[in-house]
Amino acid sequence: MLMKSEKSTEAAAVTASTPILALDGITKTFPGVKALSEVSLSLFPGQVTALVGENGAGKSTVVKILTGIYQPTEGHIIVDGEATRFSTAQAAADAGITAIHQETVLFDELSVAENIFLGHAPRGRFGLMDWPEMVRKSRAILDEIGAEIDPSHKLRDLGIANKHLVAIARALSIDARVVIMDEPTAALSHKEIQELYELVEQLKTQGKAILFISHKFDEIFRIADNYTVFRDGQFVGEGRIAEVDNDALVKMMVGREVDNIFPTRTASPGETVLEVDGYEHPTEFADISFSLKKGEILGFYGLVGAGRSEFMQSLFGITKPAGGMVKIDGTAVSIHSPADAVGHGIVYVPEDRGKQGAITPMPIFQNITLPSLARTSRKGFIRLAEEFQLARSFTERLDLRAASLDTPVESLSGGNQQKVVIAKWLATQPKVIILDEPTKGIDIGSKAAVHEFMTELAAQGLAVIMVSSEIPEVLGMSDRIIVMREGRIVAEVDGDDMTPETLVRHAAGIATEAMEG
Amino acid sequence: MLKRLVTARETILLGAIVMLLALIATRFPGFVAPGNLASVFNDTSPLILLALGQMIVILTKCIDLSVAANLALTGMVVAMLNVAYPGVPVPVILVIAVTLGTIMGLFNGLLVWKLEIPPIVVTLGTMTIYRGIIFLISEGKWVNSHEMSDPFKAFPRAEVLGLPVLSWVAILAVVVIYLLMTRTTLGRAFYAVGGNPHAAVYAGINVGRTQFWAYTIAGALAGITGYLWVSRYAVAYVDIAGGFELTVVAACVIGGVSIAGGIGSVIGALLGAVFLGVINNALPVINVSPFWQLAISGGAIIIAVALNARANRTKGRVILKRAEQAA
Amino acid sequence: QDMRIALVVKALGIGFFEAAAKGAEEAAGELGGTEIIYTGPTDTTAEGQIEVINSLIAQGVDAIAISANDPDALVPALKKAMDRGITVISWDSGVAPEGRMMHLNPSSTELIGNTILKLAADHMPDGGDVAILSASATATNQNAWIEAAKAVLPNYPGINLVATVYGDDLSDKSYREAQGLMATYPDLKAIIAPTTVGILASCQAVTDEGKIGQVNVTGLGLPSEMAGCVESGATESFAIWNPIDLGYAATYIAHELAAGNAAAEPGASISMGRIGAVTLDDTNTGAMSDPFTYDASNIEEFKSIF
Amino acid sequence: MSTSSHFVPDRLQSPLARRLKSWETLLLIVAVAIFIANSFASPYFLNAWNLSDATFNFTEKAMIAFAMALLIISGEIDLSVASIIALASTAMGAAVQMGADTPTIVAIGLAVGLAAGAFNGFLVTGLGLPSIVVTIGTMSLFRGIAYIVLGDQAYRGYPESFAFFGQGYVWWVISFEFVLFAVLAVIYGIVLHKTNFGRAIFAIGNNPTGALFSGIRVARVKFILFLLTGLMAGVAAVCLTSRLGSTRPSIAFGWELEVVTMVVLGGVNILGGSGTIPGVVIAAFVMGLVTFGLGLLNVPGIVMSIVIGALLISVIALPRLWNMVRRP
Ligand SMILES: Nc1ncnc2c1ncn2[C@@H]1O[C@H](COP(=O)(O)OP(=O)(O)OP(=O)(O)O)[C@@H](O)[C@H]1O
Ligand SMILES: Nc1ncnc2c1ncn2[C@@H]1O[C@H](COP(=O)(O)OP(=O)(O)OP(=O)(O)O)[C@@H](O)[C@H]1O
Ligand SMILES: [Mg+2]
Ligand SMILES: [Mg+2]
Repeated sequence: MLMKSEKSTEAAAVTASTPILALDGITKTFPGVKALSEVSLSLFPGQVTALVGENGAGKSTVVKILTGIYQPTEGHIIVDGEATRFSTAQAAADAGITAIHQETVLFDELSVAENIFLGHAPRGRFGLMDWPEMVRKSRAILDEIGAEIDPSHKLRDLGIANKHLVAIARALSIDARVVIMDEPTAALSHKEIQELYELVEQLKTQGKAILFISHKFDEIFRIADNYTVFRDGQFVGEGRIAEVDNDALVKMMVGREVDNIFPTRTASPGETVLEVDGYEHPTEFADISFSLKKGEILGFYGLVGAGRSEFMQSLFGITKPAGGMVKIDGTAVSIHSPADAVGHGIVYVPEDRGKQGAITPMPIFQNITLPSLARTSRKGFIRLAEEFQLARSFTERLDLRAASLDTPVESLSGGNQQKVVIAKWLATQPKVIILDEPTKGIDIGSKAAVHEFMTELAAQGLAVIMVSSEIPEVLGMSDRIIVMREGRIVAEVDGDDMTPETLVRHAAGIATEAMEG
Repeated sequence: MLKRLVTARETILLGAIVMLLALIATRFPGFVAPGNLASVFNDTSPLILLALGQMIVILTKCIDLSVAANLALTGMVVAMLNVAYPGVPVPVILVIAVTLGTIMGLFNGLLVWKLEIPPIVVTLGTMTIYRGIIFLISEGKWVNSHEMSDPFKAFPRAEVLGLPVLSWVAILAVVVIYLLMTRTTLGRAFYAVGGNPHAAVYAGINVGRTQFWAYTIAGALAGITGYLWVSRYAVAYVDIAGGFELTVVAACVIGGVSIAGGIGSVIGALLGAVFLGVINNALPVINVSPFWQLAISGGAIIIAVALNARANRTKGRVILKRAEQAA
Repeated sequence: QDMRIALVVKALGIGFFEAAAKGAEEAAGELGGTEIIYTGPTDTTAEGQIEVINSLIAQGVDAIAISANDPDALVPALKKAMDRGITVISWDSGVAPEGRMMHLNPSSTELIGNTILKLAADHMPDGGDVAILSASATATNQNAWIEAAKAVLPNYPGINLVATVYGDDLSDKSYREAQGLMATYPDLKAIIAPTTVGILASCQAVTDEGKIGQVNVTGLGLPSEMAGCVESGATESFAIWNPIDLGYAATYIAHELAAGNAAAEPGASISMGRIGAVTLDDTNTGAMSDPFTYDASNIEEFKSIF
Repeated sequence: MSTSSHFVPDRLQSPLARRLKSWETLLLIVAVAIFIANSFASPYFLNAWNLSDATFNFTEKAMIAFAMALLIISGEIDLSVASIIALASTAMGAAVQMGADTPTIVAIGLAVGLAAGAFNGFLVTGLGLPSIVVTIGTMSLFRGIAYIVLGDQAYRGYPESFAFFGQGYVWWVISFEFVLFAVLAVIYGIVLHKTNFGRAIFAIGNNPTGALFSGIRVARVKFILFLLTGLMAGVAAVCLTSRLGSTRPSIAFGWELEVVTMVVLGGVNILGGSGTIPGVVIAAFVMGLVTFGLGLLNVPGIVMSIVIGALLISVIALPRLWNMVRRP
């Protein structure tokens, strides 16, 4: 770790101008966790500062402190040279700080205009809210970011990408000097990401200070001026982005060298385990047919919102398909619930770990044994010793880090939570494992572990389906790739066809047009 | 604009009420005479007042089972006050009733906000406590009509523009709460807190404090209803409005207020209360055995919930182009 | 003190029973060496009374005199009390014969039935529609009186009983039922409410509808509570027996039985102190006295007494 | 795979240590304190027959509370239980009028309980409606049906042998109801804490979506819990009807809130996800002891309910208040 003195010299090198906003020795403790330990950070007008760090490094915690959602345990926020603290989100907004948070934090039942202006709505006579004015202003902001959304619609009628645009509009509706973006591109499509970049440029020219958080390095190198690195809640270093390269940044983040190379594997697929034929749903997907062999990793690529998760969840028995057939080991099976799917050896590691993947308030061992309780019990009666034994065998295999097996899953970091979910499914000895965005929001170190593990599973003869929106990941891990667009399979590529260009073309629907044109 | 104010659900409910009235009219035309409708409305006014308060509380993902006990305690206190000091003028009584009700609501709200005790537990507890306090202060005795002063009893009955004051209070409350809910920051905060408490924090809304305000408003409404109730029925005793809390919740639910919070409207709660009021008033009139009353209102609640759930079912998103066009 | 008598009422806080408790204390004073435990549930439920009975059994009281919320449901609990050597009588609202040693009716059922109808008929020289507003549908005494009233209906030509409704002894429900009656039967001439809650609520409803003089409210009520109604003219007259006497008599009888001074058997005559003696019929039931009618002429005198 | 595996212990705290710090321990202390206070307050308290009589104050409600505890832990609630009692009791009474014998009567009571539970279960799991409002509706509906059938009448004339369930004694002062209560407590304790089914209930209560995604048949489990709750209301109906020897539509009025109070006082999280049967058992005793002790002093029932209400809030509030005072 860098010393304090080094930090200050580096900071001096960053810029001559004074920061609009700075964090000074901020510490934040949660019961049992020290999320931040005396970190500092400076933001300058007209510049983008990238905040990078592994999962759980404390990036979002900093955002929450800056926006008044959390109060620091120690330390101060310095605005215009004055030490202060924000006791509510309102106080932060009043100080000119606005944020696009990592989660979309909006209200489905309220109108778009209200979502944008809740908390700072324009007032009319008698201090009552002025609806027409609010709608008018909302429309202006939405137009500005190029979003075609009717401000009087209810938010719940919007798609996920439009919701993110509303979140962005909300952030812009506050006349801010500091704009914070916590992984803003995670849910956006390629086109929208480009528009976001333009917006950032525009904000820069308006002299606003921008804090940009992302796990995507290409993005960081493209738009950031400065960087700040956190590791395990501690400040590690900062500097100008132009003076650093990819490897150096990664090294600062994880504290060691990481070869960002996907594990090499020799695919030796066995016989066919899974066949899907003509799967369809009234509104979400249609004509899904493919097959999967033992020991194979099948990638599913598509833009966010292509309907991959919906199809996988339908295959897993969550939503009812309108038609289609599934065969396991050559025999047709009917799957009406996840319990049926598990019974037939199909398991699903969902995208949303906290809600769908784990029962987070329950202990680790109970989460792991939940789907395989039949094996650790006699006639329906639980046997604790066997339960612990089963849990232990898988947590050891996955190198889980936890205080004990009876601590609740919610106390674990994201990566370790993902390990619990995977362990839970491996314990059922499945034939097919579906991993939906298995490394989404997971830091580089844990990511490599997950990849390595997937490779091993395939080598052991498990059939793996991996849904991913990250091109390097799909390309690096898959034996074969299916591309989906608007609920349909548009291509299946393997071998030398597996290039970023083909994937993007198919996913965006350019391929066919190009051929026709 | 109009479309947003009157959702389909409320139109359906209004239609149901009109149909119900038409049906009753075929058997007993006198029921739909304006005079009688006014008296049905007057009779429903206490339910409307309480349903408005309950709606706000439910919107914030809470529930208030203590409203009826609050009403009864406030009613008893003002009745005993009237007996002890018959000279105290009605406006003072009103202020006292509202204050008392507010304090009780505030107490619920504090327990929910500051100690984070689940709302149903808090109000289950305070419900029995408030009722018990009535017994303690009254020693179980009733305050009867002849003990109350005439002005005390006259207030809810006094007619203004052909309608009793009781009805006017309900109408006033509907208007005020409507403005509160649609045109003030606090009103929108109720929706925000119930719709997505997590996001509310990010929008600078203090969830606990908003819930606290919801309870306080519900308490104030229960307080004023407490005075109106005892003066209208000219009696106060421990058990008045016993079990009424569930009728109030039922009115909200029939009116389309989602028990999960975040969804509901003033017009909905009003119509829900009126619907129950019409049923309660009509059954004896059209000679339906009083023994059927309970089962009928139970059936109405179940049907209303089922219909509301259907209306609220999220359409899900449409990925397929074909389906999008069809939709 | 050597004898403890429990006076169990339908629910605490009802004026009628408070008056009865006064009478019980009076009897205890007269008898000497007697302690009265005045108790009951807070709402008129059988389950509530059973819990009260259980705790009285546990305390080993000498006698229980109960006005029952349900004639049947209390039987097992009261049987248990008798098995443990406790004298059990019912008064006002009775218990099925196997659950008590005797029952003291405030008056004879037939007489009450006739009285409530007569009170209405007396002010309807031309006949017309009347309706009955009762307490809860499970109240035995109410039902018996209503039956008795119906039985003598033919003696009152021109009087037409159009409906019987239930206000559950809740004032708001009773009020609404009374309003419903007036709406349904525009020609209604009288509402008969043989319950103190119902008569008050009906009176209020008639007053609020502006139908004083048109609809006469009558039935059973307490002078202290009814004074206003008589004054306003909503009620011409009503009847009641003296609840103080009733509490007095019940206590006196319970004492006599528990002390072994008398036995509860058909034909027996048991002393009721200053009131006289009650003679039991073959269901071990006796009547205390005739109901007494109150109107504008005597209400002033009684309203401060009970 | 990784070679330097970290050692993760099974447990940090022994189960005994955890139990000592639990809600049940706190509640048990309260129960013992009330017991001691009662024996000082009234000379009639420490008497075998009196204590036996006192158990009737809570045994029937507690039977329902066991099933209700499971239901609440799973994140649902049933407010119609008291009305199910009325409905089941009415059906039993009707059967008596038709000359049914004791086994038939009991079977009918239980069957009606099951059917009512199934109806609730269908509305909640089949149609996906929120249980709190559904059961507010069926609460009126079920009792309403009892009123339609019975009106102002009562059913009586239950056979002699039927009296055993609510009035019979198994041995000395030990009543049949108390034995049934104890047996059910053990069964429910085992089901909740020692079986896969119980584990599924906790999982569902903590995170229904997560449970579904873990292969648990969430709707089926919830349906079974509604069935069980209905069945227990049927059992309570048999006991109560037998104890009263007659049926009125107003039977067991208002019991639903007492049952819920018992469950919550027993430390079950009203929002679902946690709770224990031993907690509910102790809560049943606490409520029974408070009502009986105060009853012996001839304190009116409503004052007892203030005590229960205050107890309910304070046992939850005190630890939190304590934390608030201690921390800053
Ligand atoms: N409310 C909370 N209670 C307890 N611990 C928390 C809480 N919020 C965050 N933490 C912990 O604080 C640490 C920092 O979390 P934070 O969300 O800031 O990480 P991050 O850098 O944003 O990670 P990611 O890249 O995954 O978004 C983590 O160990 C996390 O578990
Ligand atoms: N309109 C929407 N409203 C709310 N949530 C949405 C909406 N659209 C998508 N989501 C949720 O956002 C997350 C991301 O959805 P995503 O766009 O990945 O859908 P998908 O069909 O899984 O697409 P993909 O092909 O990328 O997997 C999912 O959990 C999804 O349920
Ligand atoms: Mg983060
Ligand atoms: Mg997805």
